[in-house]
Amino acid sequence: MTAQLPALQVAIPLICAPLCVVGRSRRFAWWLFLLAALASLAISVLLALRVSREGAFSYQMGGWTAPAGIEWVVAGYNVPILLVVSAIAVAVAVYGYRAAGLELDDWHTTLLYTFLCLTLTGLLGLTITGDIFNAFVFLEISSLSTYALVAMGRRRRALLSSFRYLVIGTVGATFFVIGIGLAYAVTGTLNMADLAARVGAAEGNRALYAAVVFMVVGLGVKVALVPLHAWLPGAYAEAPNVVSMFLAATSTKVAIYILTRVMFTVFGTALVFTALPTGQVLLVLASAAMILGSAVACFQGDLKYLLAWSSVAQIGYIMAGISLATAAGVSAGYLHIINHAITKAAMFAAAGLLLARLGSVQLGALAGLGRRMPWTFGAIVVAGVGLIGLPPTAGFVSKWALVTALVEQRQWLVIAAMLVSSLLAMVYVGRLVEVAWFRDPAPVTETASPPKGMVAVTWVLVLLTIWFGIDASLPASLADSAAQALLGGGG
Amino acid sequence: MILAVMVALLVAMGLVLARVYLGPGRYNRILAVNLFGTKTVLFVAVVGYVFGRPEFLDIAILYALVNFVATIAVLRLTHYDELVEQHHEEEV
Amino acid sequence: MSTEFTLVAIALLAMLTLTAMIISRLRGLYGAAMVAALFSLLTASLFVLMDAVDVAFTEAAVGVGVSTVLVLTVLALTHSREAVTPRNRRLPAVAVVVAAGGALVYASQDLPAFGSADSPIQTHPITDVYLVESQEDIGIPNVVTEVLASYRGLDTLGELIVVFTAGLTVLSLLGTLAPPEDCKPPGRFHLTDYRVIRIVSGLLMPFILLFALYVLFHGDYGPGGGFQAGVIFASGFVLYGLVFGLDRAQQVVPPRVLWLLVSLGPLVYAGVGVTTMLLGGTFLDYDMLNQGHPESGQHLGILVVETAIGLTVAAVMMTIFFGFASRGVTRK
Amino acid sequence: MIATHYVYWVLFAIMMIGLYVVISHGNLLKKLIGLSIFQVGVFLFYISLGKVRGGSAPIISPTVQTYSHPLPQVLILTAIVVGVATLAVGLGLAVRIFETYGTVEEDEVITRSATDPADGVPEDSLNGGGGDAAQGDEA
Amino acid sequence: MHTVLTVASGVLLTLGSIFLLTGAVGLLRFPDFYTRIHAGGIAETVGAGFILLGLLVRPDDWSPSVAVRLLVILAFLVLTSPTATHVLAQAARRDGVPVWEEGDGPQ
Repeated sequence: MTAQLPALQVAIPLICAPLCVVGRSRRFAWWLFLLAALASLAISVLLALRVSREGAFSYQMGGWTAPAGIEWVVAGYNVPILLVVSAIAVAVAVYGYRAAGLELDDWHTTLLYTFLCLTLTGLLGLTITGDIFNAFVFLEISSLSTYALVAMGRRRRALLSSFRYLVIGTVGATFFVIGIGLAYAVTGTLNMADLAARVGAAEGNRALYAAVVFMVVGLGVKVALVPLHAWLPGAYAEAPNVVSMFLAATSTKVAIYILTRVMFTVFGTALVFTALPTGQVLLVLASAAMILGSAVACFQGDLKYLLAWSSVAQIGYIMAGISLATAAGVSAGYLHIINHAITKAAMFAAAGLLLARLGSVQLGALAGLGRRMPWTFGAIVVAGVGLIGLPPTAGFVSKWALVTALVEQRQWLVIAAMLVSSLLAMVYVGRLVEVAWFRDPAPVTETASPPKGMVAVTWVLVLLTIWFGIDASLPASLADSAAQALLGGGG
Repeated sequence: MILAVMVALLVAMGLVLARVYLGPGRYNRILAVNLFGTKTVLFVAVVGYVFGRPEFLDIAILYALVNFVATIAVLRLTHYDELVEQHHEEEV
Repeated sequence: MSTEFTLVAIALLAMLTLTAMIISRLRGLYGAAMVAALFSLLTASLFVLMDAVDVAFTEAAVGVGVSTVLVLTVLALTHSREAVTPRNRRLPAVAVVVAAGGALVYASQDLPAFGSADSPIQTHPITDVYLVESQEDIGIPNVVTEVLASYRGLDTLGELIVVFTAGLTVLSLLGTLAPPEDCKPPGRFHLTDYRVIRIVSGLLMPFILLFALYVLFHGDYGPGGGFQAGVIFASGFVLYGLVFGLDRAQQVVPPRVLWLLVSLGPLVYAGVGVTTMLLGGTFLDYDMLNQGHPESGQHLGILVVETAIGLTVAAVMMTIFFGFASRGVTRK
Repeated sequence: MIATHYVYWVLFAIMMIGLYVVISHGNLLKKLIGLSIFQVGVFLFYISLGKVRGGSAPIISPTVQTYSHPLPQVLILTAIVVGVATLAVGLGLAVRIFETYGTVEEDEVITRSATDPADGVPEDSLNGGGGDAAQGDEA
Repeated sequence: MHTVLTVASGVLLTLGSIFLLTGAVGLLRFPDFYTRIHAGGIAETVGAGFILLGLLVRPDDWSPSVAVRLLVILAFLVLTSPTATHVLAQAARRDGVPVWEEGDGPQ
């Protein structure tokens, strides 16, 4: 039965989605989403164990051998992503049990879980597939369900955010398709491994160069790399909080993964980083993202917008590591993917607690509440320390790895940008502290204390960031094997 | 011979295209698009003959069908307001 | 033969470019939408010319049948007239277009010549797998159906999920299933003065539904398949709803049933995959459905899968249409 | 070069016209129309990659020797369906935006969003109760 | 027999093409909606009928399945095309689309 695990990884959430609709009950849909998330987590753990035991393996869909049929590949480079996505899904499921109902009516809550199942399907499929067009299909499943989720936000601005995301996202996806088409025209195949083998034979082909550019730009939109980040703040901040938590932790991370997969294992470092100046360009953009994201975050009056902009900066860190194209750099990037996913999920979870109690996360509404809600604000501060990258949090570990990798390559300017960004992060986290503890309490009609499940999930995530800050052996070993699998050559 | 028909169809398509561009108003455009649809039906049928696979006439059938439904839909949906009013008048 | 092709292709491409430019220049959205319908018809003709009959079939159903009708419906709902585009938007647009277009033209220098038989695509070993070996492994003349439903059956499952998601999203946004209490559809709007339409539509209805079934089951031998059949089936009901009133169409297919049908397709499709897994194959390995006769297993699998697609597509298209159309009624 | 690549260039031009419409126009519906032109250009590009001169549709028949490649056609079938699904979602959003803001011009939506103090307040009804807000704006 | 059919097919196809072209020219040149729908609608249906019949009697490539399909298309066009133009004209009249009279400029 273990041979079937890769298919089940995606098939279970996929089947749960229509079942949610058939059930037509909020409670039933929640159970299905929880089931899908738990099953995905269990399967991804089993897959991770198998990969660490036997190395990479593939699964032939429909029984057709690879280039003719679609192939799924499980290897060191996608195991960490599968684990992160399904673990966050479990956290979101538990957290959402009470949180979703706070913002949505019964009918939309049912749909919310259906769309979450679909997003999970899309993200997991995107991560596990070894066929580039299949990746596009899963990308669209996750994007389309994400547009629906964002549009469910309580404020009417959510509709505009969703629409902008739809237009920008579709243009990005179409760029990706153009890239696939150009690569297909030159190689005649869509299978990633087969493509990698044939790309070498077509050296110096200009269509292939353009294919790389179109794919990087198209996926750059999904990654929200500056200057293609315009959709991100609105989408994260206006979505219902459960959705923000899930998306901020997973969707851009999966996009970064597929970008690295395309760059390293499909086209190869020789083409992407030696023949083309991709590395330098991405490093410049990553540095710009770090500074811009953190700087704009400092001026936000709404906690969720602040967190969304900080995501833009954190994506810059991850991309900086990956665009070094060295083992240390890619490993640091992966480490930061894992750590930032947990930290951001914790942050949005804490914001959700505030939303549950106050109905708003405008900074003005939070004034002086630090003493009245020590646990909630404690979580925010600890996670915030993680965003700045100070010990003893996980953020420190991955930033340290990143700095080491950058020093190795003598990228002093990027290090300077990182430093500036971290200082700015200190400013926006400091501003939260200042608002919460050093201002006069605003007259707030506080509702009952937030549901226990939500608090528990928040603190589990917060403690996880601390644990990974003290003992980083698990994420570090995952990240190292990912870097090894990516740079070891061959899809 | 069939090629000549094809050329005639293409020329006619071009003329209809000009009418769609010029309008004026929605009715001229609906009419022109409807007629363009008929020409596409014929074009698809004729292409089948020219390229030696006339069995693909199914496509032409579908075009004819869609063309009709779309015309009705456009007329119906863009005139909801009037239809509503008219209906009320009849009831009174 | 070859020169004929070139001439016709050039004529069609010229008209296509012209229509695209007209669309971008037309201020009035109504006119733009109508020209877009024309654009889609021209595209479909080009698909036929380039031997993509199945794609032309879909484009006919989707481009004219679905897209245009939806866009025009929304135009009617939003009473939209385009404002003048501010100049500050033009410069970035031109920059992006020049950069992307330049990259494409640069790339085209190393693209294989159009129509060449020795391009990497044509010489790749999978070409033989699809065009020759498939006839022994599966034995269905329409290779596009084989590749779609079997070799790349997973993509098609994904496509079905996308359709499912779109249907749900429209429901979530426009909420036909739970319409707000205060604006019930007033009902009884018929095209009463158009007796001709009622008679002709009545005559056509059975034919349309029959044609949908034909397209579904004939997809193995000619252009067509589940998706196209679903759209045709839906268009039959849409016609019924247009002519005899939305409420009566909704009586024939109540929302609750529609709802079930929407989810049934993905369940059946994924169910086939799970079944083949239980029978010992991989996901969607139809060989397993008939042990000993992989070929008939493939036939069965493809048939079931195509039917599942047809069901869900028809249901989703109807959902979307009713969603938009009843919006028009409830807004009053 | 011209004789062998003209099809690609025309299709690139069509893609770029679509892309230009998406970026330069502020009307949400026009953006969606532009998006579909952009996508159709890409679809045609794929199909043109699979075409073989003198070939025929890939439906096996004893009278035909050369066939165009079926794979691009399969991919584009999928992509067309994805495209129309996206269009439907986009149109649904546009209708809701019109009902809550009273316009489908992006710039106007943004101005109303920025100037309206009520914008920070959650919408009461999720099921289209926002139609009233639109009238409020215009009054 | 073969020659007779070929000639007949040629004549029908030529007639059909002429009708289509005149219809299209009329659609473009006539001054108002009603005259245009007259030119387009009628010439179109007749032209399409002739072309389909011309294809039908063509002796090369003849096969029953193709003939049946051609007849279905023909029946379909004859049924739907006049219906659509009829409804269109009626809707236009009710909507108050102006009628061109002698002396008016082109619309």
